[in-house]
Amino acid sequence: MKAVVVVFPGTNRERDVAAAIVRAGGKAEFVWHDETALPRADLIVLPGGFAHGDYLRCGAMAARSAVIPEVVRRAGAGVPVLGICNGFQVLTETGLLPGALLRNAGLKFICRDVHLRVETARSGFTQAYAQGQVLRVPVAHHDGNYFADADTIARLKDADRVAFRYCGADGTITAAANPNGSLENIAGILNERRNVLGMMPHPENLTDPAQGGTDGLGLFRSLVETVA
Amino acid sequence: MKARVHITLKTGVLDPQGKAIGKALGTLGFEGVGEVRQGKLIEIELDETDPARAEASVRDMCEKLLANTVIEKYDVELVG
Amino acid sequence: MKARVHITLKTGVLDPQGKAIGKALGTLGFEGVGEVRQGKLIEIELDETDPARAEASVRDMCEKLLANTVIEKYDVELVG
Amino acid sequence: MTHPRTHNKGPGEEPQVTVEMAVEHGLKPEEYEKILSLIGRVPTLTELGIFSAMWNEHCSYKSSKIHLKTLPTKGPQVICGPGENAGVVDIGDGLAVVFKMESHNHPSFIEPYQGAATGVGGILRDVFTMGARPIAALNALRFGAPDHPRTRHLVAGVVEGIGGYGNAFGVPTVGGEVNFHPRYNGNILVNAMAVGIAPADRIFYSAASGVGNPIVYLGSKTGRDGIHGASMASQEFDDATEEKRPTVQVGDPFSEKLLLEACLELMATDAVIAIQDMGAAGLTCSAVEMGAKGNLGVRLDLEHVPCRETGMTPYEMMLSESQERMLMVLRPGREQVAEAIFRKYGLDFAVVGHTTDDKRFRICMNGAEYADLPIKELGDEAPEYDRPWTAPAAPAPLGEVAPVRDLGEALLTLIGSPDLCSRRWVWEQYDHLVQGNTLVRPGGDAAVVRIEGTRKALGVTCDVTPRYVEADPRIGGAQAVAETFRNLCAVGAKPLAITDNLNFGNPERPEIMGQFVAAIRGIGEACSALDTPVVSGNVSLYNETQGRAILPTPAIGAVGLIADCDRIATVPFKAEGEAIVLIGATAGHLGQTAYLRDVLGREDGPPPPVDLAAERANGDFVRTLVEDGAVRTAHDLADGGLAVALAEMAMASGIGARIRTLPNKVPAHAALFGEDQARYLLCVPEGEAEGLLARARESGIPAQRIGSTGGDALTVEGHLSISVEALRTAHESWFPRFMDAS
Ligand SMILES: Nc1ncnc2c1ncn2[C@@H]1O[C@H](COP(=O)(O)OP(=O)(O)O)[C@@H](O)[C@H]1O
Ligand SMILES: [Mg+2]
Repeated sequence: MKAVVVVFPGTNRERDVAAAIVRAGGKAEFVWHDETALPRADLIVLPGGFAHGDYLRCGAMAARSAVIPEVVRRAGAGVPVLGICNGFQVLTETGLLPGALLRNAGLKFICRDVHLRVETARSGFTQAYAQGQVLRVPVAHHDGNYFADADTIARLKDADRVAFRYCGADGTITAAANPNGSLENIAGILNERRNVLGMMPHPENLTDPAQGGTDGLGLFRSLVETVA
Repeated sequence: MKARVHITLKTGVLDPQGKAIGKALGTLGFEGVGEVRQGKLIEIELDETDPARAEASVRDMCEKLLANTVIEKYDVELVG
Repeated sequence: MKARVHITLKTGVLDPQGKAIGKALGTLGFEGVGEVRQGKLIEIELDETDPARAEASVRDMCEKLLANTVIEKYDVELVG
Repeated sequence: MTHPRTHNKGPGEEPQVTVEMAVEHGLKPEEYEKILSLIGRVPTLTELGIFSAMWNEHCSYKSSKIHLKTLPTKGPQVICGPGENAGVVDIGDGLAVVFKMESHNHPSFIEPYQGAATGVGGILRDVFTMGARPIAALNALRFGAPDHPRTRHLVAGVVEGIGGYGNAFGVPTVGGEVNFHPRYNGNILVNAMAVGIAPADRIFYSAASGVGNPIVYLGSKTGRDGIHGASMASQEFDDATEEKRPTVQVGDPFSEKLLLEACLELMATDAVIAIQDMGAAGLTCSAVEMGAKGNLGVRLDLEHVPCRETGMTPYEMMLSESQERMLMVLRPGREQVAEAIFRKYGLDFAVVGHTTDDKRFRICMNGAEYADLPIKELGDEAPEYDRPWTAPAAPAPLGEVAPVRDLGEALLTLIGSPDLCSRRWVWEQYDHLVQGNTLVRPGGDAAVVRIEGTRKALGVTCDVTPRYVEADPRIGGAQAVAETFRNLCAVGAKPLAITDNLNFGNPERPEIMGQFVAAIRGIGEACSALDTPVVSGNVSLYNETQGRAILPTPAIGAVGLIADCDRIATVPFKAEGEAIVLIGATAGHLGQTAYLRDVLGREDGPPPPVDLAAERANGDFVRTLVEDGAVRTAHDLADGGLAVALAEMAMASGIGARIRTLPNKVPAHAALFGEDQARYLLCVPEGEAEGLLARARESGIPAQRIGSTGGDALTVEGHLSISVEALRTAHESWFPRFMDAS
């Protein structure tokens, strides 16, 4: 599987995600945000970081980059697009995913491990997991508070498009397990076609026993298997 | 010519910052404080001297970049 | 009564956000854009009905919490 | 200070310099006399500004130089010691680790968010200026008493500022310290450390070479930020400071991240001859240093300097402390290569001068000359003082200490106290995982970060116990180094070298100077004994408010090497039923302990003695066990002694412990809370305990089996039993509760 990782000025987790892709058996190539064409890719990744300093609104300026129209076109053609953290924010700003990510309810940046419940295994990103499986992966963000209007939330749920929810270690969805105030503990969502995933947590940072866990690896394995 | 853009969250969109400010004001002993909302103020110097054209251009900036109309609304004011 | 507070960086203080916004507007093809500064807009609902007292109270809020007077200045406007 | 704002009409428009103006610039009348005789005339205003920047304490180290010279700085591992932007140490595989710690105390007190943020920015720049990619950041923070009205605001702002900068820049902030003490009420300490990795044969230095080579300005534009911040850092605070306040510098981590990428990309070409970041007194210090180190002159033409504000004078440009800026000397003809890279990242790039052969420092603007000074003398002839000092009095012996009735209560008090409670509230605001190489996260002894592309990892830590230094500066200085050594050994890292950040009061007072001299002596002795030379550092003096000095705080940052990242020890108990072994001798020293202060309300007695030979032997022993794979659980004993260390291991794992034997001939409270140095706790599976003790005996290392892991409580038979849950609640509550209260 060959992934293209888009790098914006201020992106800072591009190497982390590339390493995770390699661990899962894929290859990764970086592309600078001002390219208007993309090489052939089985996966496009919008990685974590602070594109354009997160100034104005997280992801806002990155979503207006030269490379984005091509990302949107490829997504429309069915290429999987993964947005992690800042990448998720960019995806909502481009309109590829609905809703917005607001300032964390506690107002502080949060870096810690959280538990995620896999809400659907029905996607190229999550098929290596079982529905209901509980993962431990870190979050590291200031603006991860998922918001969308009631209709949108209903649509997401009806179409099984919520990919991950924040949960307790036993998989229960509680307010205490919600690190940032996201509506319905939503941590990640899919587009209608299920080939675009945006998620706040960082599966790429727990893909190696030395990092203290490998729960995040399944996501990248899923992608490698989908393509193979 | 200078434009002042106010960007605020639409009603119904949760405003964690405004909420926190409201709470902090209460703790500081300010009484009779109702809802607090936090928005952005963006001031832009423009070469354009025609007010109508200036305003149109700034509105365009809002639509294209400054505001996320999924959650935000904006108003434009020309000053000086 | 409602108060609108504008909080802006003092002149001379670097505004990285404004700088980045200005650059992004340029990239999007907007021409004739000079300096861009970003500030905060805070809207506060108040029970107080006396304008003078309302304004004094909001100024006090600015000094104590809303503005970081080391680098920011503020102005208060009463609306409605 | 009032800043004379002239318009750019030429040097003739600058006001005539007088001795009073020199004094306003922080120079002493006799220092001004020295300037007059050095240049044989009255300096121009721009020249006065340049002298004041070069000759203030912050840049010239005039009070500390002669003492710093006594520190050990050499070793086979050292590639570059103090004197450059950061120290460089060989770690094999063709790689070097580059690190330094620096203070941003005064700016952080004035504007905590921006002060701390720009402090982080400054130290990161020091590291990547040498050609290294930063892979870890740490911070040592000291605040006033928790109940002081400004403390909460300062803690909130400083922590947010450190996170705000480091998180966006993309460096994991993996460690540090936080202490509270009333002596920091009016003068907090914010010491930031950065660690980077570079190819050992591609280190970049600041000495210019070659005549007529272009000097280029890179990064962000120049504004009137922090004009005379460097001078401010060398003055005591008083009530008038508020008015004298210069424009606060605002950090832009986004520009810094771009500057990092652009610099590393350019350094991979052959274009760079020399590089220097613009820190305190930006353009002045960087340009003078590049020229003076290279035995060359420098001419700057300021009309080319990218400015953010209009009408900036040469005086202002030379003293501006705008952030995220660099100066480079390029190989002639490589300007286009460099400019293309910087433009790609949207950064400013301008040729602002060139090197000359006359060893003069010439500042021109639009053809008019504003300064013409001898460049070597600006640095070399800076005043150097051997300030009078008095030897610190020996601390009075500790009198009788009656034990408290409830040792369990005492333990709960300690682990829930401001200085020993969990710092989770702090480090959860720092992205400590970005880059994906954090193997041991904050909350343990040293943090561990993997070195990409190798099996190796680095242990990093920073430590000092100011109350020990206050009681006995020499022992306290040595103890700080010893504690970093211990934290590194506890994770299995071989200590390589240290950086120091010496925060003291007013050096013009002999008793403060005495503390400084003694602490340096202690640091030097420990560095020699433990083979950890000083490779970089920073001195921050005049940390006083209204004539009262801070606690002497020589913060030590240390880096150690782990050869195999699978062989690391960590704090949490790994399993039930493991044997717990105490390494090192316990005498039950109670003077200056956390127990004495936080439980008994006393701050007296001498600090624990530091036996450097024992530190060395015990540390080497523990590290060897970790390297051999014999031990995976280790924790050093520090504040709060044995009981606190046990509690930390239990809390980190959720597994309890039963302690059956305490070190004998020592009263129970002293055995549990005494802060004897050079001690560790290790755990091994039951069946391996005898072997471990035998190995210790053979090596002459004091070792004692004290109990076993297991259960859900920490029990010391006959003395205390507390559930791990209750320990955790006590440990985790203080910080969030303190910060949430208003
Ligand atoms: N300001 C800080 N930033 C990040 N981590 C911190 C900070 N302060 C303390 N820590 C972490 O909390 C843990 C406990 O700190 P400390 O009590 O000083 O440890 P030790 O006694 O082992 O030196 C360490 O892992 C340390 O790195
Ligand atoms: Mg320790």
